[in-house]
Amino acid sequence: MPTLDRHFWLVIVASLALGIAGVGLAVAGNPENSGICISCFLENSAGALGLHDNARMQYLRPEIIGFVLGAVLSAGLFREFNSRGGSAPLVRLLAGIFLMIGCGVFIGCPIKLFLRLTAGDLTSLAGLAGLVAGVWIGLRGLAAGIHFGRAEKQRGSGWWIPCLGVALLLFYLFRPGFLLFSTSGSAAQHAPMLLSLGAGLLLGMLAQRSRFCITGSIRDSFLMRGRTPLLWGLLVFVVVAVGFNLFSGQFRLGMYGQPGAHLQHFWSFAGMALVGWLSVLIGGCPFRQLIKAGEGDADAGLVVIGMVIGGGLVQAWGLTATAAGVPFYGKVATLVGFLFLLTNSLLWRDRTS
Amino acid sequence: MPTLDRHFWLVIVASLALGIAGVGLAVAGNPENSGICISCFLENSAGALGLHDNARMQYLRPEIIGFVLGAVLSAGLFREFNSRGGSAPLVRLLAGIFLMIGCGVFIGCPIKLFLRLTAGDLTSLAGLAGLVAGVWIGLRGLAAGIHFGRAEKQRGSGWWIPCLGVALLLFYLFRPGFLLFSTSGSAAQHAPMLLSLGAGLLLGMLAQRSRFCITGSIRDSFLMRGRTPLLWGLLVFVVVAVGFNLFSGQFRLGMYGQPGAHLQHFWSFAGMALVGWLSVLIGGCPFRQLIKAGEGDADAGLVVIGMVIGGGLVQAWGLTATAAGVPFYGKVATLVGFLFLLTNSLLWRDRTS
Amino acid sequence: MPDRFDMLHLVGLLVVAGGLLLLVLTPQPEAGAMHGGRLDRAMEKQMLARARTDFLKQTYAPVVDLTASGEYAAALLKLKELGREYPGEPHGDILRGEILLAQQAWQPATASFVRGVKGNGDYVDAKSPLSRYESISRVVDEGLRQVGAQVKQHPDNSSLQETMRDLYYLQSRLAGGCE
Amino acid sequence: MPDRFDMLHLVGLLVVAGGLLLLVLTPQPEAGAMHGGRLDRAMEKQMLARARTDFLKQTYAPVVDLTASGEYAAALLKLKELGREYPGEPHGDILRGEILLAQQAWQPATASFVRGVKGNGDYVDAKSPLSRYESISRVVDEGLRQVGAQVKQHPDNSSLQETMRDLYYLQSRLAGGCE
Repeated sequence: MPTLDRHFWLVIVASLALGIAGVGLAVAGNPENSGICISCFLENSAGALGLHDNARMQYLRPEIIGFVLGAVLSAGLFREFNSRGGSAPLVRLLAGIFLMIGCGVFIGCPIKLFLRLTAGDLTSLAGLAGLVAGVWIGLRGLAAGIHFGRAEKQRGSGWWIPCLGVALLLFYLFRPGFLLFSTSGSAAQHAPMLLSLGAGLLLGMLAQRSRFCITGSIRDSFLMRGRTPLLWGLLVFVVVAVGFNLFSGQFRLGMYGQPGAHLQHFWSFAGMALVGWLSVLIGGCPFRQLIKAGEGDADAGLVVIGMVIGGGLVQAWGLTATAAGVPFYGKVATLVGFLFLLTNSLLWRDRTS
Repeated sequence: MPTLDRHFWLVIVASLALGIAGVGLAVAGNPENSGICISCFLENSAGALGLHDNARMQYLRPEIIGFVLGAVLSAGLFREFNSRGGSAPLVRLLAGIFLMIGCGVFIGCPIKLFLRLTAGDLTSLAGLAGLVAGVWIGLRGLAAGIHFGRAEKQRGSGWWIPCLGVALLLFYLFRPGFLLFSTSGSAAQHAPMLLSLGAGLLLGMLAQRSRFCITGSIRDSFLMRGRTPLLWGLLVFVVVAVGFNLFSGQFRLGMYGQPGAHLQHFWSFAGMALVGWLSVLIGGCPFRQLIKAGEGDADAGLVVIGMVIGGGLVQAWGLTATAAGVPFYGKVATLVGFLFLLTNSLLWRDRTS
Repeated sequence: MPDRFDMLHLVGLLVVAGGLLLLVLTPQPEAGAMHGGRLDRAMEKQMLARARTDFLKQTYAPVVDLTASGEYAAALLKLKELGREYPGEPHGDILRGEILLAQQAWQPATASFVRGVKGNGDYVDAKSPLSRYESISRVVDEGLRQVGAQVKQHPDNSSLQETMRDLYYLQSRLAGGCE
Repeated sequence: MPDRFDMLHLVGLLVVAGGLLLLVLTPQPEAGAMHGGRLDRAMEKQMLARARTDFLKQTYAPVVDLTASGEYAAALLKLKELGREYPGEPHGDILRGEILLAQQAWQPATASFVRGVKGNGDYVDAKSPLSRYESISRVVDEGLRQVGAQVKQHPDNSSLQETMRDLYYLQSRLAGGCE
């Protein structure tokens, strides 16, 4: 058992809220099993900004804006905003693109992995195995001395992602003519505006306070066995989500005919392994990167921008898996992602110690 | 007169080549007055990658690939490749986006400004005045202590833009199904493949050796009056381009009915002022940023990625001017660009000295 | 202490912000349909989608008529002809699927629906003007029952297994989720 | 000296690179028109463009026929009717321009061509199937001569000046350059 201090209870509350919102937003109108999914939402948002032209995947998801601005608010209130940057910025940007490729090949970010699992989608088990394996490999790398260099205090860097968040909020509220909104497809499914935005803000604040992170939970479980609050948070999240899915009739156990899933288990494994490995090296899962960017971390901000670009590219290039399976170029991109990781592991290893 | 050393003659040769290629590639098939235009080419390339859906502006311009890879080759041959990064990365990425906005509002990068001017397009004079004014303001800022922080040696950063260049070259040669190529509009106009690629490689190598830079030429002229080789290079470029334009019958003096030009002189001035100011603060015009990225400068690499994103956004959001003038959101974006510059000038000023 | 440089920049910020406000508040002559030459993009997209739907309806009307009057062979022939003119058009696959379904040819019907849905996801949308949600649901429900039973009898039949995969694909698409 | 960690990563690089090579060299069953569910994008775009052109030709055929037989008033009426159904469609503006041109109404013809070209640049393309390069060139040459002379006589006439601006716009577009 971990110590039952303030941080423990913060994690539990954040996980509870995430579980309720993750299922609840889908009940309220978001796509099936996608009440919260960073990668789906970023693909939708990139499409709304015109960065891809899949007319069924264009919607500026207010949850994303809420996550960033919620973290800004919370970090501001509790004096944890810290403008910093300069740690392997270009590599992080590219890592953001590959995060989206890995998520696209699996169909969903690590949060959605658990939402799929708790709705009875057994195909997500391959992804879970991949995620755990990826985190484990990443941890071995960190232990062997891979380090992207220390971030420095940069007074002028950390404010720009919060500014972009405000700009996107203005876009969402005033809807300039160039924004695209799908009228069909999964991007046309969305919970009521204020509910989405409010849930995003609340979760952003809670996640900033509690440092909630899916890959971080798995990493800490490896490092500290059961003594990390994050693992308990993950368990709470799973239990709440299963309960809510059963209650709302969205639970359907099985391997076939699941929404937003495919049967190429090897590639589900590989996609999530890529995400897990990348996340450990850059210090957090896609969701956590949004929160850190809101706290003034310009390096996480570059990951976020990379994820937005990635959201455009995976759709524009057709890299994302569909129910029919993983497309050829999606497989190629996943393998290129592993080459990227292996090369960086060699390049950034500190051999002095 | 500057000293007539080896560097002087390198600059003269590079300028000569740039003048010939700048007019010659338009004669060979590139759009009118756009034999070389970094912003047009990046807008075309962003479109080819699917980052905007203007079906008349999608072509992966091999000149761009040539510039980067030529610089890599030359820097490798002469042992000037130096992997570095970490100087205000996120700000540079955003600066890249605003560079494309300024260029879009004027219609063309600083190189195309001179190509338009040397083809007799008098509307470009407003842009020239803006560019000079922008460089002057930027210089005053540098003198007052604005500094984006020193770049550090980062072994794993500088290789990724060269890798992206190689990837794009493979894309260009093998044309995967997701690449888009316009069949109409200015992106359907292009010089023969190998000519474009060869000219790009050659110019990339010469520009790397000579440090050719449009805004750098103007900056050095302010700083050193006539003693800088870059100013003489710029003059050679102008003389050669005027001569070639006259010779090939492309010279047509006038204010009206010019290709790719508009009559809103205030906004031509403002767009190029934005570009000049930004370029001085980030150390080089859009062309120079491509070359520096090829030399291993990951910070310039982030500017390049910012310019690619910007190339997508200016088209997707309709920010670029057309012959009809500057659209509303283009004006808004230009003013936001000045807000960005003014804020950064205050944030990044070193007040200790 | 802000010096002259800082003051100049603060004044600059105020001036530019004021200009921005002025610009935004001034009514735009070009407002409405046009933004600097390109149509308002949302409207442009709508127009295209609408033109496309109308075009499909016009072009494939003979097929629909022939199918309605039970002349399946003639309808399939007409589809083949249109397929040469518009290769890969998913609407043709969907109509072919409906004809094959009417002829009780489960396996080719399913395959044809799969091609159509892969080409254009609007067919599994409940709300789209192109929607075939109802008929595809029927294919899946009936198909899983019938073909499922056959697969149990002939577990080695690879073409039956492929049809099962197709049916699972359609079931997945009908179930929704992020694509 | 590379240690065990480095060796593992080098082996990993080789294995993944080998896998990539194998993947690229294996013939893809889904190759050709389909890539993972979406049509090959270039083909998809071509299809859409072609469907659009065909649709425009079909839909606006009555207007073209009426214009050809000199029934300009009826043609303009039909255009108005179609404009209600497809608001902002640039093809209508181009056809209206041609009718007005045939009626020697320079100023409204020019304005109509400008709207059409702003909506779709293909009309000033020499090669496009929708090209009106020839007729727009004629408008510009004639217009600059005629309206230019009128402007010299009435330098204060703002509507003439606007037409001059429109003509310069069309001239600029015909001259090409990066858009």
